[in-house]
Amino acid sequence: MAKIDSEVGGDVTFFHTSQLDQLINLARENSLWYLLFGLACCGIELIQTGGPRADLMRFGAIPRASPRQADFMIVAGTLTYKMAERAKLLYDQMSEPKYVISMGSCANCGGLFQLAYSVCKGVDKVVPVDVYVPGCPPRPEALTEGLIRLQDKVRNERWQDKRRAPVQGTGAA
Amino acid sequence: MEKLILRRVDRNNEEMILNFGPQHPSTHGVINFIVETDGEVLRKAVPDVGYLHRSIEKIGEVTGWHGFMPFTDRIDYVAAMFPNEGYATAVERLTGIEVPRRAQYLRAISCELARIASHLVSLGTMSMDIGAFTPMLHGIRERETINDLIEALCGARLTYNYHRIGGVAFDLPEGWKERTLAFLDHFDKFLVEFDRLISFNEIYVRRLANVAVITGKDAVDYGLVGPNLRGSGVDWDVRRDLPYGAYDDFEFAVPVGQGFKGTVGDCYDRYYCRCLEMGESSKIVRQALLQLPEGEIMAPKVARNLKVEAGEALSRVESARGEMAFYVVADGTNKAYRVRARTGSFTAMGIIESASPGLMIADLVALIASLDVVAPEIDR
Amino acid sequence: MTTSEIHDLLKARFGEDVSAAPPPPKGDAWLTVKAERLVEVCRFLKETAGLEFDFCEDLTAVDWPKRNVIEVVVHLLSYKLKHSLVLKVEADRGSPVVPSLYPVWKTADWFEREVYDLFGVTFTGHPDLRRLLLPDDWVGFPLRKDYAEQGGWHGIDNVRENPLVELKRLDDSARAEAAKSASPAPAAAPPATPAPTSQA
Amino acid sequence: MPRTPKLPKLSPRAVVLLTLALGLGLPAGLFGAVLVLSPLAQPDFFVRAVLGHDPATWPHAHLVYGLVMALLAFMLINFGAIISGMTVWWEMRVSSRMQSRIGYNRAGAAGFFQWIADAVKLLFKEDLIPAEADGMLFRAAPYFVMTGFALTFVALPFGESLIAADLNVGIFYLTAVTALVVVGILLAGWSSNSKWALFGGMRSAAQVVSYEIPAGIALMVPVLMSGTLSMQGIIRAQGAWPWQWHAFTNPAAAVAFVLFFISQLAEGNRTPFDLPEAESELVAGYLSEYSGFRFALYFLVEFGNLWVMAAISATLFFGGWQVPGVGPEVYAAAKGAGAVPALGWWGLQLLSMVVMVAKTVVVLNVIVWVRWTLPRMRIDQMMNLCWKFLVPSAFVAFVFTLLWQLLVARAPALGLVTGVVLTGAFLVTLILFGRQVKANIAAAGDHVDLTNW
Repeated sequence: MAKIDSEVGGDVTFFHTSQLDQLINLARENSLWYLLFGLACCGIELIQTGGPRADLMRFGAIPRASPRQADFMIVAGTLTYKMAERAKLLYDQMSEPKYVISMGSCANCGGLFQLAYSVCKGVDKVVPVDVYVPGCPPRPEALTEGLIRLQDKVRNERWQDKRRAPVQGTGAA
Repeated sequence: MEKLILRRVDRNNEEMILNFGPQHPSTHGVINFIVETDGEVLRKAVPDVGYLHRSIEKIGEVTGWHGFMPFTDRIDYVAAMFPNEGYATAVERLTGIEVPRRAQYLRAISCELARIASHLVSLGTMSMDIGAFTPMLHGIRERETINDLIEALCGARLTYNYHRIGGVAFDLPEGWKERTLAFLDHFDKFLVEFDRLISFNEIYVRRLANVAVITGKDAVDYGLVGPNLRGSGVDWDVRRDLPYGAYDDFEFAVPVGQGFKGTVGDCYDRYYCRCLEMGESSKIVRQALLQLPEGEIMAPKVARNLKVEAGEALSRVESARGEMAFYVVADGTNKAYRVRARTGSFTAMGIIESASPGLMIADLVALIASLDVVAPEIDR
Repeated sequence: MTTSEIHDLLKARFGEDVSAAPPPPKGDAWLTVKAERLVEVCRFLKETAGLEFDFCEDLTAVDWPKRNVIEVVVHLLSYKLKHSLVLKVEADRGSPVVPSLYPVWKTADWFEREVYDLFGVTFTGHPDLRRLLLPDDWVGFPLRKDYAEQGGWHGIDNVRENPLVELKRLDDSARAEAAKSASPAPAAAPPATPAPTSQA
Repeated sequence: MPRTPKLPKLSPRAVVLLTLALGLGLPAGLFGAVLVLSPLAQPDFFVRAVLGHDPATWPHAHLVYGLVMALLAFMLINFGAIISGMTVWWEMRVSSRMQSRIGYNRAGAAGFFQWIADAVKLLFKEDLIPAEADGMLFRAAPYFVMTGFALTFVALPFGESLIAADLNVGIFYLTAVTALVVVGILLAGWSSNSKWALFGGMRSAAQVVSYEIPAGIALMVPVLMSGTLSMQGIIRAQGAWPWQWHAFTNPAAAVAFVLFFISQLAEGNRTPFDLPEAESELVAGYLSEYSGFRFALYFLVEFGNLWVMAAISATLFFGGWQVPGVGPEVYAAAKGAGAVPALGWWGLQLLSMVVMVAKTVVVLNVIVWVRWTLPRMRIDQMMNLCWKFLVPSAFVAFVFTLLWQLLVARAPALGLVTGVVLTGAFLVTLILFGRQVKANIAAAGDHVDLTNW
């Protein structure tokens, strides 16, 4: 299906689907809510990014405290092993479609704390990451750029592909 | 896990166990509280920390003496100047390096700006935890200007790495003095506005006054430091009582909790001490800028590959979260044998378990916020 | 009051259980206390008029594998008299046991838990000695000098591939590809036109 | 290689125009449709008089009737949803300005389409039901809330004749149906099987049930003054000018308004009473486990209720849609003799709607200001406020109004005198308030700048 869609593209049915997808994606990319997940230093820059000067809310990104309502998670800061399991849990609790922005060197690869015995070397060891924002810590502008990249990604994908496969036998609708 | 942590708690079936954190809007970073409640009233809140334990003390043993400086930033990321200064001071004590007067002044200026920035975040998040969102963003707005100033000074917004063993990294840039003085004029007005906006708000006062009272005796016994200690009525400030750096040159008052709206040592006292402290810091910066002596900013002959004779030293600086002590042990090599940071938040967390019984859930949030804990200071 | 004055006071009371090293030229001087008398000495320091160390500033440890000891270091400060003191207690590295200072200063609670966590020093008389910073099932005491890393935790490995290695591999293969396509190109120059069809 | 769909890039002016057109057109269009359809639902008036038929002779009259009613209800719900969406946008913009931020500005002019984007996105989110939750109740809870909200629009007056159904027990009906919301919240809290949600649900139940009492008693003050429970009746009992409004003709009614306003804040879970979803205490309270469109329903109700609250306040205390100088006889004259009213009448209706909306927006703004200024109360303080302060005061206001009505019946001029005095006092307070604001801004070294909206 996807193959036909990407190669032919002229089929009427798919044409309509993609028009609808465009509209859905237009809504989705403009309403990406993020999970409040400040781990360390980057968490302060995350607050600053939500603050008056950078103001993530311009893009429709508002912070949510509960993972259920969040569209993406900004992993802002050093992820220790102790926290890594919790991060995984939080990611699992989010509802599809969901994304992850890894903010800062520590979340990208362990960063400054490569030498540490208790730090997870990158959040992508635990959850899949969509956008990496480099910096230690990244400036608010960099995080905003990360959000814009995420919007690009959302714009260019089909909503159906992002749905969670239904779990068999649990009765979940 | 819960069983282990609640070993000290007598349980019957009336209580509910809540996992308060580590991802919770009001735990200020990643701290977990295992909370036992009876309805809205707490039986006990047991902190479970270590979610941000980044092995900084171990890393200090493998990096060189100079190389550890960037890591000190991450010990207290909200006010990174203080661990910079604390570590530098400890090594200077151990090696006998004399810091030039101008560098000491610059340290004082940068530290006091960082203190203001830190308190802005602290008070802002506190008001947010109490439910008022706007003061937080006003605080962030002012903090952005401080960030700009510090960025002009040292090139970083958050993790400054400005102080060096033997002095500071950069001298003042052109026009910085005037910019800072102009900001301070604005900031003093902002403080008045902030007080009007939130400090004297009736609901706010009632939420904080007489809540989670920590007596002076308890505060000393549990090793609280800084604004938390002063909020409990103990008149102690390292800057004044054991002066270091340039602080004996400045005139400033030390705000002490006196039961501004309730009992001495309640959440409001801790809150308001910080408010007053920002004003004092602004005074210090102004004095330091106006009296700033000319001269070098680095001590001469600080070797790049520093070797330190065997010995040990403890330095004390008054950080935004109270006395921060760095304990360094040298064994004659070019690496530290042991680096230890004693931080204010660590002991502040220790008191929560004994201060929490009988509070309500909303009060626990106020207590945590009023102690102004920062996760990496606890875990390092 | 300086360390040596305090030492004189303590010597009169506790005899040889408190000893002092010669003061170093730079840095702090310290007193060494025998583990069994530690609580007694500390209580004396806290409650005697003229000493009044009401503030236990810091309690930590240093590992000395060469001497086979773990030193527990206590920093004390008096708010009233503005003087400070460093106490050291030596514990055997094999099974370090030190009496807890919790009965004297409550702040010792967390400090001792931290030392237990990172150095494995057992504090007798501590009300709740368990790991503080690291997970409960962590193996080893990381701040000891001979600590070996576990290599990850709960299935999360601790190796981060160097991205430069992979980039170099890609780079090399691309270069090899370019070299391969560049060298036969002059030889197979005539059939230039059918190339697009073969690619399609 | 995914294709990158490109939507046409609009010029800023086109965006502004589109925003304006949709922003005004959506609610107006829906409301016009309701207006046209509502006579259809009253066959006696419309079918007999305009079409000249007798519905009783139709073969499936009740089916047609039911169909029209369903259409009407659907439109009303949509209208409510749109109003609530716009309220979200308005609140976020106002709060952003209060916090020196910019706020939504990407989707449409001034981010006006943000609420549409949010709604669409939430509709397409995964509908996650926790494995441990009580599935049926968890699914049902949002509908209770939604029902409680949507039903209020039946009796909300928007203009002289713009009301879906002018029930003779209008205000009683409103208090009754809004109580459904708490059932939904309680269900949500319980069925989520999350401790935070349970806390939120219990808090909400305690809060709403308590605050119903002062709100109910305070409601009785304007009811006593107008002698009717009908919403339109209450508005008609007031005049168009401020000194003819209930809030200003009777000192007790002014008090009752304050009590009612506070109680409504509490019932709508707004700061300083937002304990059920206190973000810094309970993560998201009873909403903690909800995602996708179920969460959207809660979101919609929460903000839509603001509008309802403000509209009820405007109706009961501030003269509703009354336009100065336009009395009932003007409406009657403009209507003309025909079955279908004349164009002038429609104009008057629009005017009355504008007045009503303007008053509602003013009250709404106050609610928004309160939310983004005040901190949250603690639960015991909130209960104390209700039972020790609001309930007794409401009783006093109620009894005072009883006596006052007796007095006014003897001396009708009394009402006018109090009206003028209270209006004057209100204006003076307003001016003083404005001056204080200006002085505060000046003290902070800033100046008033309204251009940067």
